[in-house]
Amino acid sequence: MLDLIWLIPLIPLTGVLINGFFGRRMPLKTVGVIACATVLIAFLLSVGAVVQLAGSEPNPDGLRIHELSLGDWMPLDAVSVPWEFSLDPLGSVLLLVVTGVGFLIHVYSIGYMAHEKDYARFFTYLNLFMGMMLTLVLAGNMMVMFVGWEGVGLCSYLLIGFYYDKPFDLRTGLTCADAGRKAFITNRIGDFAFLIGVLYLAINFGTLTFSEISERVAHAGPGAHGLLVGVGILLFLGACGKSAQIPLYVWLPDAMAGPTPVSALIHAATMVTAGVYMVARMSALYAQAPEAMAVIAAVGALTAIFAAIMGTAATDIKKVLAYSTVSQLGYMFAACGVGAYVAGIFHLMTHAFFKALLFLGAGSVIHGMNGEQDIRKMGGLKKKMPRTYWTFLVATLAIAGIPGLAGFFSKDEILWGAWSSGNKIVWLTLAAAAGVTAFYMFRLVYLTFWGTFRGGDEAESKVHESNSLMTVPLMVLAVLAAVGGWIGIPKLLTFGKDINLFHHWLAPAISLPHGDGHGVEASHSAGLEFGLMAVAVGIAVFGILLALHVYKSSTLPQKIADTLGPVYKLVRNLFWVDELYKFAILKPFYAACRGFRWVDIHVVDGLVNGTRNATLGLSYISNLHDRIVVDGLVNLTGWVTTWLHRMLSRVQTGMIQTYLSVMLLGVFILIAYYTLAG
Amino acid sequence: MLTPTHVMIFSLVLFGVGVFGVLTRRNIIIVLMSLELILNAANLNFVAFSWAHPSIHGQVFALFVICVAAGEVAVGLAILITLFRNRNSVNIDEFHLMKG
Amino acid sequence: MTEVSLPLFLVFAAVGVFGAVMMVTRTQPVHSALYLVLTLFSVAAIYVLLHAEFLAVVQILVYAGGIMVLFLFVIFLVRPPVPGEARWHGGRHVLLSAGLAVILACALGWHFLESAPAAAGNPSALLEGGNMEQVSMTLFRYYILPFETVSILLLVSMIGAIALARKGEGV
Amino acid sequence: MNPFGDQLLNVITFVPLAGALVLLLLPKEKNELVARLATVFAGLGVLVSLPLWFAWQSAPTDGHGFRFVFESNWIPSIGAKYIVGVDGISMLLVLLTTIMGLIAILSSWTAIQTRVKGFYVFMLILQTGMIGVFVSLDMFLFYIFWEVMLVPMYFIIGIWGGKRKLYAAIKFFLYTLFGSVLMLLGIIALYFYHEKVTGMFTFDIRYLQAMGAWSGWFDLQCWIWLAFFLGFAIKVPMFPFHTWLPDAHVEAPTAGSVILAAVLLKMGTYGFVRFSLPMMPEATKHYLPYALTLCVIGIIYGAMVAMVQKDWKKLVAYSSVSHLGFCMIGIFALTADGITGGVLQMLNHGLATGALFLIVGLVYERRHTREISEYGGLWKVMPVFAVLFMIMMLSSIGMPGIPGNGFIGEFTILMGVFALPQKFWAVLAATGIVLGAAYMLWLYQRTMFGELSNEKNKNLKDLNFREIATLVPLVILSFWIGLYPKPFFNILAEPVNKLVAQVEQTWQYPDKVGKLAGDDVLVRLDELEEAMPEEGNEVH
Repeated sequence: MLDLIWLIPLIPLTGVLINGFFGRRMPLKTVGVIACATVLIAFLLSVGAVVQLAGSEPNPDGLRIHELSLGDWMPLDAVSVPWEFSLDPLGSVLLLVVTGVGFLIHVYSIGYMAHEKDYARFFTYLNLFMGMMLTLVLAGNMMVMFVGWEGVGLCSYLLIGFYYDKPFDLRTGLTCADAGRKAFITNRIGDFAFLIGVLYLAINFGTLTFSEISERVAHAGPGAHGLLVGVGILLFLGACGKSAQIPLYVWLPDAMAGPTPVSALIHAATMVTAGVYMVARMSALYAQAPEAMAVIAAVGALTAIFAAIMGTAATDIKKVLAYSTVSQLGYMFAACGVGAYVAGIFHLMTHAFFKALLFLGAGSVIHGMNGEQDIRKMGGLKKKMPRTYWTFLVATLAIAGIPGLAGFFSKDEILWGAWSSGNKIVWLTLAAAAGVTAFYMFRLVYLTFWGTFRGGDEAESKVHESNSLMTVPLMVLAVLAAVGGWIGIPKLLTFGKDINLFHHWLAPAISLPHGDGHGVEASHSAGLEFGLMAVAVGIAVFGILLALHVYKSSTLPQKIADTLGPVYKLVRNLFWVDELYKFAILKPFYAACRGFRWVDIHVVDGLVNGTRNATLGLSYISNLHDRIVVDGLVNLTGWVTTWLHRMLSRVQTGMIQTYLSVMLLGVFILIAYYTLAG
Repeated sequence: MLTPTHVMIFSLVLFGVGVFGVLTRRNIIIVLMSLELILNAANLNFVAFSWAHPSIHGQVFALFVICVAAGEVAVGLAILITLFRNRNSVNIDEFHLMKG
Repeated sequence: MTEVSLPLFLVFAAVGVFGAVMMVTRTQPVHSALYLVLTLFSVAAIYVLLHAEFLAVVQILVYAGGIMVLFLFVIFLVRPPVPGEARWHGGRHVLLSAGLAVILACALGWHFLESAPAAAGNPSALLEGGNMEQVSMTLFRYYILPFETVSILLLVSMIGAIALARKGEGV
Repeated sequence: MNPFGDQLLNVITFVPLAGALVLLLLPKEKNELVARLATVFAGLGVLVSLPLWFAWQSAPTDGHGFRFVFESNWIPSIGAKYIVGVDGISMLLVLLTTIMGLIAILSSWTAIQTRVKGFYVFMLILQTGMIGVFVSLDMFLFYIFWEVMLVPMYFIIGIWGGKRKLYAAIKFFLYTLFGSVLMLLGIIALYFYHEKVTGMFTFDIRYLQAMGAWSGWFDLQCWIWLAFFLGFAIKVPMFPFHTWLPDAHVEAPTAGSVILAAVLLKMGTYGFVRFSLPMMPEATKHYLPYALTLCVIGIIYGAMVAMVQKDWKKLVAYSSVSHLGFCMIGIFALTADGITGGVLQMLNHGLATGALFLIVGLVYERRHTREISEYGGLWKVMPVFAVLFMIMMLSSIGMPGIPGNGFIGEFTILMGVFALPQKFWAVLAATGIVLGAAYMLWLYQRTMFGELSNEKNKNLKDLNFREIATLVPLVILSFWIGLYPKPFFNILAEPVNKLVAQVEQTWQYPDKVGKLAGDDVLVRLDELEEAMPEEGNEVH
């Protein structure tokens, strides 16, 4: 089955073909079933492949990896790029998450999209996304990964713009199509850097296959250090685009323009984590470039706190979750940056569970509210939508880091990793972000499910719980969000027994900086670790209590907002980053474009037309010259000739003998001349 | 003693008379005859030099001249007959269509 | 022979000049033609003196016998001149023409007489094997192409003459 | 495999011309028959060109890498011969030409309603001219085909064009003629210099390419290179010689635009590959920084100007400027990857931009306007059209995998350019990828997305079978090149490696060149003799 891993991406793509060609003529149910079935098959294949991988013999480095080449794709001179797929522990985690969560979301979508006209189009895109995401995960080299990388970007673009004729954000005037384009272009900017990094790698190491890169980078020697740092940062910039990190995070909040299952699948669970996955994949490279890792840690931590703060003021249920996603992605990057890759990937997995659940829950709320997304118009939905509420609450507790739930284990591992790597500032930032996260998540829960309904009676009467096609996936995900963390339980909590399956499974796929003893494994003292864990939980609980306290009162939030004044305004307007980009980059860019167009018409083409006009002018002058000077000369010749003719025609008597006389006279003159001349 | 100079002088006289006739007579027939005179003058010179050098080539040339003269006379006279038929005259000054 | 020839030459020359002058000055073309024949005969005689016997014979046969007969035919074909009709162009023209003829002849004489060979060479070269044979050998050895050309020329003039003189349309 | 033997290229070249002659015999008013018959002949052209691909591996080469060579005396007094032959580069371009020619003719069935017969006759003559340019191995013959091509295109724009057709046609004609006259000067200079050194008057490209190995004619080489450069750069078109292109594209009928974009623009790039680089490598290297600068400016500038166009066709035209800048920068990288990528990108651009012009043509036929603001929300009424447009747009912006051909070209080019010691060329060129996505998506959004607000668009018909049939081959080819480009790489490897070797022959001796400059006589006689083919080509 391991040799069939290339089939895993292809199966959803067959779904694309079937639904793409015939979807409009098929019954809705068939479309949905085909779409889900392909993903399910992919999931089963994945499980089989992972099981087989687990049972295979590890290579001398202790790594279980299966590589597969389907033949040449781009046999270039500098580097030959085959169609390569590979499966290793790192990929297997993603593989299972993507297919598993993906399948649940597909099922959910059947219910969620039931009323949509473009049902087939939606599932076509969704299947295409699955195919591309699985290509990305299973890629054996950077270019195959890039196919998936760009492909998921494309699907993201298409799905964000799914309601291509609808407006999205009235404040900024953005339409759904605009949001999709924004996502794509922002991603492209990241990809630009990514591609440059790939070029550097290819030129300097002559390969793009992950395993070979790891090997050659490890033996690159100190001369390549600067290069590796540069490449590391360039690749990370690509990851920034895909995973919505500062400075390229701006597209993700707007990506909420897409249907909610899309937000859950693409913009929470899978695609946005591709950047983290890529960084983890390149861990061998980053091991040689600690400076690049420092950059990653810094950016990740900064994004985590920054996005979390923005999440506190958002009023759109999905946007809150979007900022939360950005923030959590920051966590993962920070983990990678401090060398706690396993923790990062662990968090990636748990985050996929609880964030998908949150989004799907939000989708259920929106569905039940008949499209309303503003949390200020919700409240008290606990009773109306109990299943949604309870699952949502589990996810909220998980993301807040309440012990026992999935998010707790992963978040704690990251924090411990940050502390033990010596990056105390990173730890502090992440811990603060955890508190803010707890605050805005409970703010969300409070405003949505607790308290009283604020949307008016008429709207209230229409609120309804979603059908089981939607709630069953919620429940499955809730279970995962609750217990999914236990496979990565730290040694500390198992009384010294090392049953951290996740860590054992993943660690061989990761390379850490040499002589760097501060990986997650190196625990200085159990007491310190336990203390830090307690601090983190304490911060989270403080955030929760603060939120409960603030939003219990109906006036306090407004009062706080007034007190904070400009600060609140700043947060409310998302630090004016979009506006900054608009005025600092987009406006000048468009102005330059228009300037170039002006130059093109008036200068470049102007020169051409100027040449034409000059030629025409010269022609006019030359025409005048012709008529006056040249024609004048011709006419003058004519006049002279006429005059001469008049003079000379008198000589022509018509008498042959006269002519003869003259001729003979000429003969005489000639003879005389020759005689005299000698 | 007969020298080429004598012959040349004689031919010059014939030439001069011929030229005079060509230039002055109105009757085309006589003009043509004067032309023959000029040609004979030329032939005399050929023969004289042929005799003086001595070389037979001069005589051959004279022969050619006689042939050309015969052709010329034939055509000239044919033209003359045509002219006469049209104009009923052989006076050269009645044919001045080339007057400018 | 050379001793004898000078007086003979002078006699023939005198006859020739006389005939030429008479030819030019006669009113009636018939008379002119007869005087021309006289001149041609004297020229033929001079040819004989100059060892050009063949040419002399041709002169008589072609000129006196052929060309002159042609002239006479034409003279009889066309209207004879009305008596009293002007023989010449205007008097001034005659004078000018006479002057021109004289100075032209003088110029030619002046130019060429100087360079004329002082005396004849040995004429035996012309006579070896007979003059006629000499002429024909030269003609057919060196001048065969001009010879043929001239025959074409004669043919052409003959056809031309017939075409021109023929009565009828298209002339 | 190849039923025509060594006549194959003659058949390929002159089948369209024969078709034109047959069309001339038809009565004027039978428009439908004319269109169908023209399509049949164009299809026949594709069929006879297929042996190029299928018999490629088995065909023998002539020792210079050319296959299917046919040689015959033509004008012996000046040494001009009728020689045709193809290497991997020109073979692919010939196939592109025949296929795009068929598609262009197929797309004109309903678009052309006036003077139908003349149109198809011109299209077929144009086809012969274009194929002739690619297969000529004699510069004299090449020049003749080069000019032959110009005339039908002039008429196609000038007769069946839009509102400002005369302006555009004359601009096109004069501009390119100006370039080709300079090129002619270059050809003549090469011809005489070759004679001066070897004593042999010849226009045979294979002989003239040996000149690249000579040293000691650097100064002359530079002048000739500049003459060629202007000729080809105008054709490509490279910044700043591009302004004829938007006008010509906008005014030309759809089929004209398709041919113009897909094939005619390739003439310039092909010229660089076939002449400038192998014959004048030293001059190429001398002017390299300037040429690369123009390429980069073209990429960025073309994209930025495209960004703010209001006219659909003009936007695509400017995108051509940008994409051709990409092709050229790859070629001027002078590395194997760069040149391979440049040639591949020529094909990709032909497919993608050809398809984009077809797409504009399809809506233009329905609405008779090219103003982007007139459209919007077309996805609702024309979903099939929208999907095909999407795929070709993705091809144009270099999306890997879907369909991926543009990406293959761009990546290969970037890889080639990146091998240069100065990395900034590649970095600057790569910005084109971002900008390309920006203007193309913006175009797509404005036309396909949004509300279907314009009343006139509400009843637009989706594509019919014939229209789909014009686009689908391009989509399939795009996917093929995008997912399995190996055959193309294999075909290109041989000519490209030969070209790189030719260019690098004197690469090592730049200062030696300087010292020998001005020395007119042959310096490296031994190398010259090796480079010369066995049989002489003396003029009698």
